[in-house]
Amino acid sequence: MTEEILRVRGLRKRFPGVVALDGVDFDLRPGEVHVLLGENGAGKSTLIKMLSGAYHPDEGTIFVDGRETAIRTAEDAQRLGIATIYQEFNLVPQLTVAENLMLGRPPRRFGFVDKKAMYSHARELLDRVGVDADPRAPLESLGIARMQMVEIAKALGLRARVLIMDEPTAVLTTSEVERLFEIVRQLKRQGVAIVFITHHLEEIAQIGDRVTVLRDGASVAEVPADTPEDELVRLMVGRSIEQQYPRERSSQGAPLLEVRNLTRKGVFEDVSFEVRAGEVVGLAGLVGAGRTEVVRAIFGADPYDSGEVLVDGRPLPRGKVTAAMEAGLGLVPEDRKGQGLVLGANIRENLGLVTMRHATKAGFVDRAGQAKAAARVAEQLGVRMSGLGQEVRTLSGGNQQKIVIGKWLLADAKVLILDEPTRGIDVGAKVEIYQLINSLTASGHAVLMISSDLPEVLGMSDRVLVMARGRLAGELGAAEATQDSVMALAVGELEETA
Amino acid sequence: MTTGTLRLRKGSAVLSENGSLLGLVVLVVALTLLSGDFLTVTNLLNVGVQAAVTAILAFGQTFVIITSGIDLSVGAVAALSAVVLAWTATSHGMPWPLATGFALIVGIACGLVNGALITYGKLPPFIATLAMQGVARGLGLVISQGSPIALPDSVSHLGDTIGSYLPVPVIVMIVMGVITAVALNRTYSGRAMYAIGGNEEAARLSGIKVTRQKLVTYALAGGFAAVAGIVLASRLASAQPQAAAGYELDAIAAVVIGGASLSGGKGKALGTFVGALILAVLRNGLNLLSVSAFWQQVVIGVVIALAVLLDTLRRRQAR
Amino acid sequence: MTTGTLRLRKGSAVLSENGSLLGLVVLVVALTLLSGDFLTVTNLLNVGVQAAVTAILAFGQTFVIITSGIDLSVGAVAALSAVVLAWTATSHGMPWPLATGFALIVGIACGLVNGALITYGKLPPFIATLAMQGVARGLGLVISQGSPIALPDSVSHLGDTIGSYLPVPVIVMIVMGVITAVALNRTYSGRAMYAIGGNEEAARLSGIKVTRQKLVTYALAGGFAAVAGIVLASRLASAQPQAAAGYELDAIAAVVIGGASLSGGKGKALGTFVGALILAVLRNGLNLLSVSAFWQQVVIGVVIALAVLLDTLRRRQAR
Amino acid sequence: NNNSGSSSGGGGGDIKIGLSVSTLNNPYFVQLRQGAEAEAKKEGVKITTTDAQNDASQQVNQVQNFASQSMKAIIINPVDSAAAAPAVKAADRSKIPVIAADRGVDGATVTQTVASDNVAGGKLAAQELGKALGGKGKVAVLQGTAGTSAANDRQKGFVEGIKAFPGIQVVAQQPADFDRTKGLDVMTNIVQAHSDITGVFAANDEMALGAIKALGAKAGKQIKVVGFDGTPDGLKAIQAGTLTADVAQQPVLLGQMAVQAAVKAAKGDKIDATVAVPVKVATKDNVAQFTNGS
Ligand SMILES: Nc1ncnc2c1ncn2[C@@H]1O[C@H](COP(=O)(O)OP(=O)(O)OP(=O)(O)O)[C@@H](O)[C@H]1O
Ligand SMILES: Nc1ncnc2c1ncn2[C@@H]1O[C@H](COP(=O)(O)OP(=O)(O)OP(=O)(O)O)[C@@H](O)[C@H]1O
Ligand SMILES: [Mg+2]
Ligand SMILES: [Mg+2]
Repeated sequence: MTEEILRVRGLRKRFPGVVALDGVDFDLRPGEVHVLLGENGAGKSTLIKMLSGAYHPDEGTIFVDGRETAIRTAEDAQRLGIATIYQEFNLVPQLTVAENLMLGRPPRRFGFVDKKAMYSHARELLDRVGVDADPRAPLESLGIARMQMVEIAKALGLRARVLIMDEPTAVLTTSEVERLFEIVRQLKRQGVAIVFITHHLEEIAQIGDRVTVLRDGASVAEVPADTPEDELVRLMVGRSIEQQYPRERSSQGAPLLEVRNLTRKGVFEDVSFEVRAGEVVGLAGLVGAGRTEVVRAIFGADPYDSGEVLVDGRPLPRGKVTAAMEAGLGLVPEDRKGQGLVLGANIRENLGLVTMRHATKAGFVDRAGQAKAAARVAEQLGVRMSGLGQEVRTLSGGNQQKIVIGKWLLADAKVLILDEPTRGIDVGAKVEIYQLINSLTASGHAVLMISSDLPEVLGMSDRVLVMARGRLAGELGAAEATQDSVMALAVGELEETA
Repeated sequence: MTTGTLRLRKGSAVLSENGSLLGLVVLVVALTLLSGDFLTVTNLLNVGVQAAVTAILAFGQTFVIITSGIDLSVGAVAALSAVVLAWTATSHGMPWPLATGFALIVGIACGLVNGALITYGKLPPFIATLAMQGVARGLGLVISQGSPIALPDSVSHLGDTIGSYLPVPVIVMIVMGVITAVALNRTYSGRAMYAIGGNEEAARLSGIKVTRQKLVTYALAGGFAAVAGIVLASRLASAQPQAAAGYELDAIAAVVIGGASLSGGKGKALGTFVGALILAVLRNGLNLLSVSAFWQQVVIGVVIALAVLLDTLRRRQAR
Repeated sequence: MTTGTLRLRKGSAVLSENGSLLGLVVLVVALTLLSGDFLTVTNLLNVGVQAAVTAILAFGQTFVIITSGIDLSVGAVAALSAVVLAWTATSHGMPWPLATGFALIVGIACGLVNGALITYGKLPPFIATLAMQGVARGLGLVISQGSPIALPDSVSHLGDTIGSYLPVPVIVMIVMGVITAVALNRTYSGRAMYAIGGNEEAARLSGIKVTRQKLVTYALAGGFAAVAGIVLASRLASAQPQAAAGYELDAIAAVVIGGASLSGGKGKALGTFVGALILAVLRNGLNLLSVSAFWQQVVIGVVIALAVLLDTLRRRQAR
Repeated sequence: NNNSGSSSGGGGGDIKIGLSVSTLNNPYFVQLRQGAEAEAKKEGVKITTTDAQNDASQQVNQVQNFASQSMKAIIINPVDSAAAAPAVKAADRSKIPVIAADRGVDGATVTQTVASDNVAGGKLAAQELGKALGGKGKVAVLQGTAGTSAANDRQKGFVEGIKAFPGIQVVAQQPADFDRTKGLDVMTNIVQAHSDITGVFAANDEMALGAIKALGAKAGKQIKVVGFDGTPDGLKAIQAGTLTADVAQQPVLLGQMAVQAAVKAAKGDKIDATVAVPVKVATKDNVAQFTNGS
């Protein structure tokens, strides 16, 4: 057995109101992929943040190369050869892609930043992860998935001995995930030790060697990666889950949402489809296919050039979110931090944001009602929190995502558009959300769901629309939709035009 | 748990939630020890009166800062409103309630222009309100021809003291403070302001009409500025075109000392009130202690820094 | 593509990247049409000299604003540095290079104190630098006893014109501008400032020493303020304790007009330069056109708003 | 604290006087304060000076605070004559005598006004400039901060006074906010547009000194500059010949006289309602007597 590169013993971390880590043991060998598994809020991100110098443990010891080591700052971690891909991106939106890739360590010549070297090095890194982004483009012009790839490339650039990846695949589609795994295998061969966090259980067997399961801040088991999924789920949640995609079809009614020839030049073109009452429509496609852009335009968040959106047969004005909401649309955006949450506000406020207007009497907000409604939803989604007054900023990633979904559940939208709704959500909570989708459609509402998690799209949709390069490439009924048929449509057009 | 400790807990919660209340308490204790003239009823009333104008401006500014904006025009708008009041009431013989209403409308209109420049014109708040500062100040000078206009007695009673212990400016300040607290905590617009300041995009995608709410925000700041201007003028029994110059900085300082952040999403009426009181107590105290004029600025600077420092230190310890 | 269109493209890229350059161009054209005296070599040199102090302060402020801070103390620090220079050079007979160095050190020290209050003391930049404003202004008054101190001739040559077309303040301004541009674009610290302003947490987790870089930032602002103070004093051949009062607002305005955002991560030396020129050209033009005192402030406000509005409109059309 | 208004004659005892200066942003008022503090020392009374920073309401606050401190007399150097009235009334209510220094108070009675008249000074400046120019030419005016009473009064006096010289034309009037730097910049700009001016009136010495800097070698020769205040730097410029005349207000004397009046009032002595401090014109011929004085 090879010498352990990293050993963690009895790590504890307390935050006001919660014990995030309660005595965790963990170790890591060169050339292995060690998967960290646990429910939302189990303490995975907290653990890795103590390895990367972002947090300091209250108790416990970290050994690097067998020696007890204090990792106080991000610099310390870098010096020890530990690189981290954080769950919440640590990128600077205003800077160029290249600068983000070399944040804090730009190439220098004669003491000055060497931009030429920076761009060429950035090009190399981007090519390595297979992202066709201009190194000189501002980062904020990229979508969430390409930002994730930039974050990955940034960490690769550090040539670390230990690479920590916190849910890198949450927003990636199958092909990018494949690419990432390719890179991971390559790194393994070079002896790099990798910590990998994911909520996609099928990925564990594909890429992992060992699995450490965290529950309520404590490490409860260490098992090999080929442990059956059911067993992993039981270790993690404490019970087994019968059915991962419990879709119950309901009878379909009249079209609630109709989209006709929607076009925004250079982004998407001539998109037409409809969503009927009682129906779940999945919207699949590769990253950059234009799915998010289409639903944002439908919801009025962005303008479009031509075409029409009808809800319940009545056309919507362009670019007016409030009109779309009045008509009965709701949108759970893909970027929870940027578009979904007021991070500095508490859970109650965030959950009440959408419904607050209707619950206002004579200009006054019904605070008691808001608290009651918020408590109900938080309970329903199993949000792990110290109370409704907890600042959303301090919630774990998956729990933040539940808040974004929760505020729209309260709104009772006729057509709920979900953009990557289960990003970062654990298996148990996912099932809860699917149940909620079922009850929505059962009561005659409709759901339009974008997801890069293909099994989820296939498992939950009654109909799958596939987008490629800004166009609808095709439509598949639940019966015909398979991993292969969807991918064929998503990639097909790409190859035609290429 | 006894009611005693409960009260104590509540007390320390109030302390911890309201910016530099601790700083204010320390300041008051220190001044009481240093000067026998400080802790007298008349002097405390004086402090109240002296805080009033800044506090009212700062209440208005609180709305703006919560939405992550800034309003540099409030001092100038206050002066303009006061000049308009005096001018309409004297030169044009308007009855004073009408003239007061007119002055308020002028303040609100200035605020709406700020809001429109920021929302429709997409100007940064700093620039839009800096421009308004110039325009309002200039218009005040033009209207008054640069000279102070005496206020009719009917209006200047606003600066008086009812009985011997109820100065009208203090009453107005408290009323405006309560309005601010209720508006921020309980009304739709108030909650929307926090959301906008916290994350404007998330607020927009949650169906909050950001443009409209920002217009409301700046209109409120303008309206509050007009009230402050009227109180100021009635204290002086004359409307001065150059009055309240630089008060915007005091107002912003009061809001920030009170725990708000210029990056938005945070801020409270009570905190702002504490901030305004710290500034007023400090100036009053320095006068009572006869600190030399040149050293006063140094001392004010040091004490403001210390007051806020105390707050951040306390917070760090509380962790 | 011919070189002509290429050049045109480049030109419009420069336009679009540098805040309100278009506003400046329009302003210059308008003034040239309105006043025959505007577009002369001497007048343009005058504008340059008159822009110098604000521009130098604004360059220093650019660093701070890029890190999403604000420095309200630069005007007071400029005055303090000038007073220290005059005082050491006259009352203490220090040779002028030493005295100048000493003045620079005072400016940098003020900046470092700002930085320390902000990083170690966790004070909001607004409060820390407001406190420093009071302290620096007060110390300047104390040292000078409130009266101007004449500068020795050796130093006041810094305000002269070499030959007939090379005013030293303009040279200093250009040198400081180039330093700013290079520092921001090419040095590690400069790039770190953008990162800190854009996302402080990300910067920290990428191994940037945020505390140290912020200290550098405020020290630079203080050093630039000292240079501005020296230039100002040498123009007048005397150091005034009350000089540069309110210049911090001009400096911040120049930076924001130049396209920076108070929420950080954005800003350029060239943009700031354009911002400072707009302010100077505007004031110069108003004097040339003999606009009445009362209307001047109105016009300045309106023109600033229009200049920036032009920029936002152009940007929107460019989409 | 029971000897209020009692002790009379002899030294000052424990008399406390409050002095609220309109601004210390200006050497003129710094000198006024120096005169007052020197006189207080001489008389053995305690004096407290505050700076209202040209803000009328801050001045009201300061006078109120003086009342809280049970001062025996208050000297107010009003930011604005009308706006000082409420402050004076407040002091009246506490039966504290008030001396107005440099500017009067409108709308309330003070025990004594010690003033040199800004309007008269403005007229005097016009006369001097008219004389120096031989009754003809083009002149520019550097105005004080718009809306302040000093700026208003001096401007008013100057405009009236210059009417006596029909050959003189005022071609530019621009504000330079009583500030030396602004005086320099604004004068530079005015000269661009009006290269033919032969005279300048600056509403204070600070601006005049800025203007002189702007005019360079022409100052005092082709272009006559008249200033206002008689600050030390202004008088030096007279000696150097760059400043042609300066309306000297003798701020030091003014401060001294205000304190003398305050002490008398505090002791309950009767004093005159107004005392005029002579305004004098300093020129190269008589400048020596001013510089010796202060
Ligand atoms: N700064 C903080 N302040 C307070 N509580 C915190 C803070 N950071 C994390 N927590 C809490 O610590 C617990 C563990 O959070 P952590 O982010 O480690 O969970 P996780 O396992 O990564 O979950 P997820 O799968 O949702 O990402 C949560 O209850 C969270 O609310
Ligand atoms: N975001 C909000 N802000 C303020 N009040 C809200 C908000 N959302 C809901 N409410 C208030 O809560 C009350 C209850 O809302 P809810 O959607 O839970 O309906 P309900 O089924 O009647 O609830 P409950 O069973 O708790 O009484 C509503 O009357 C409304 O006034
Ligand atoms: Mg996590
Ligand atoms: Mg997407």
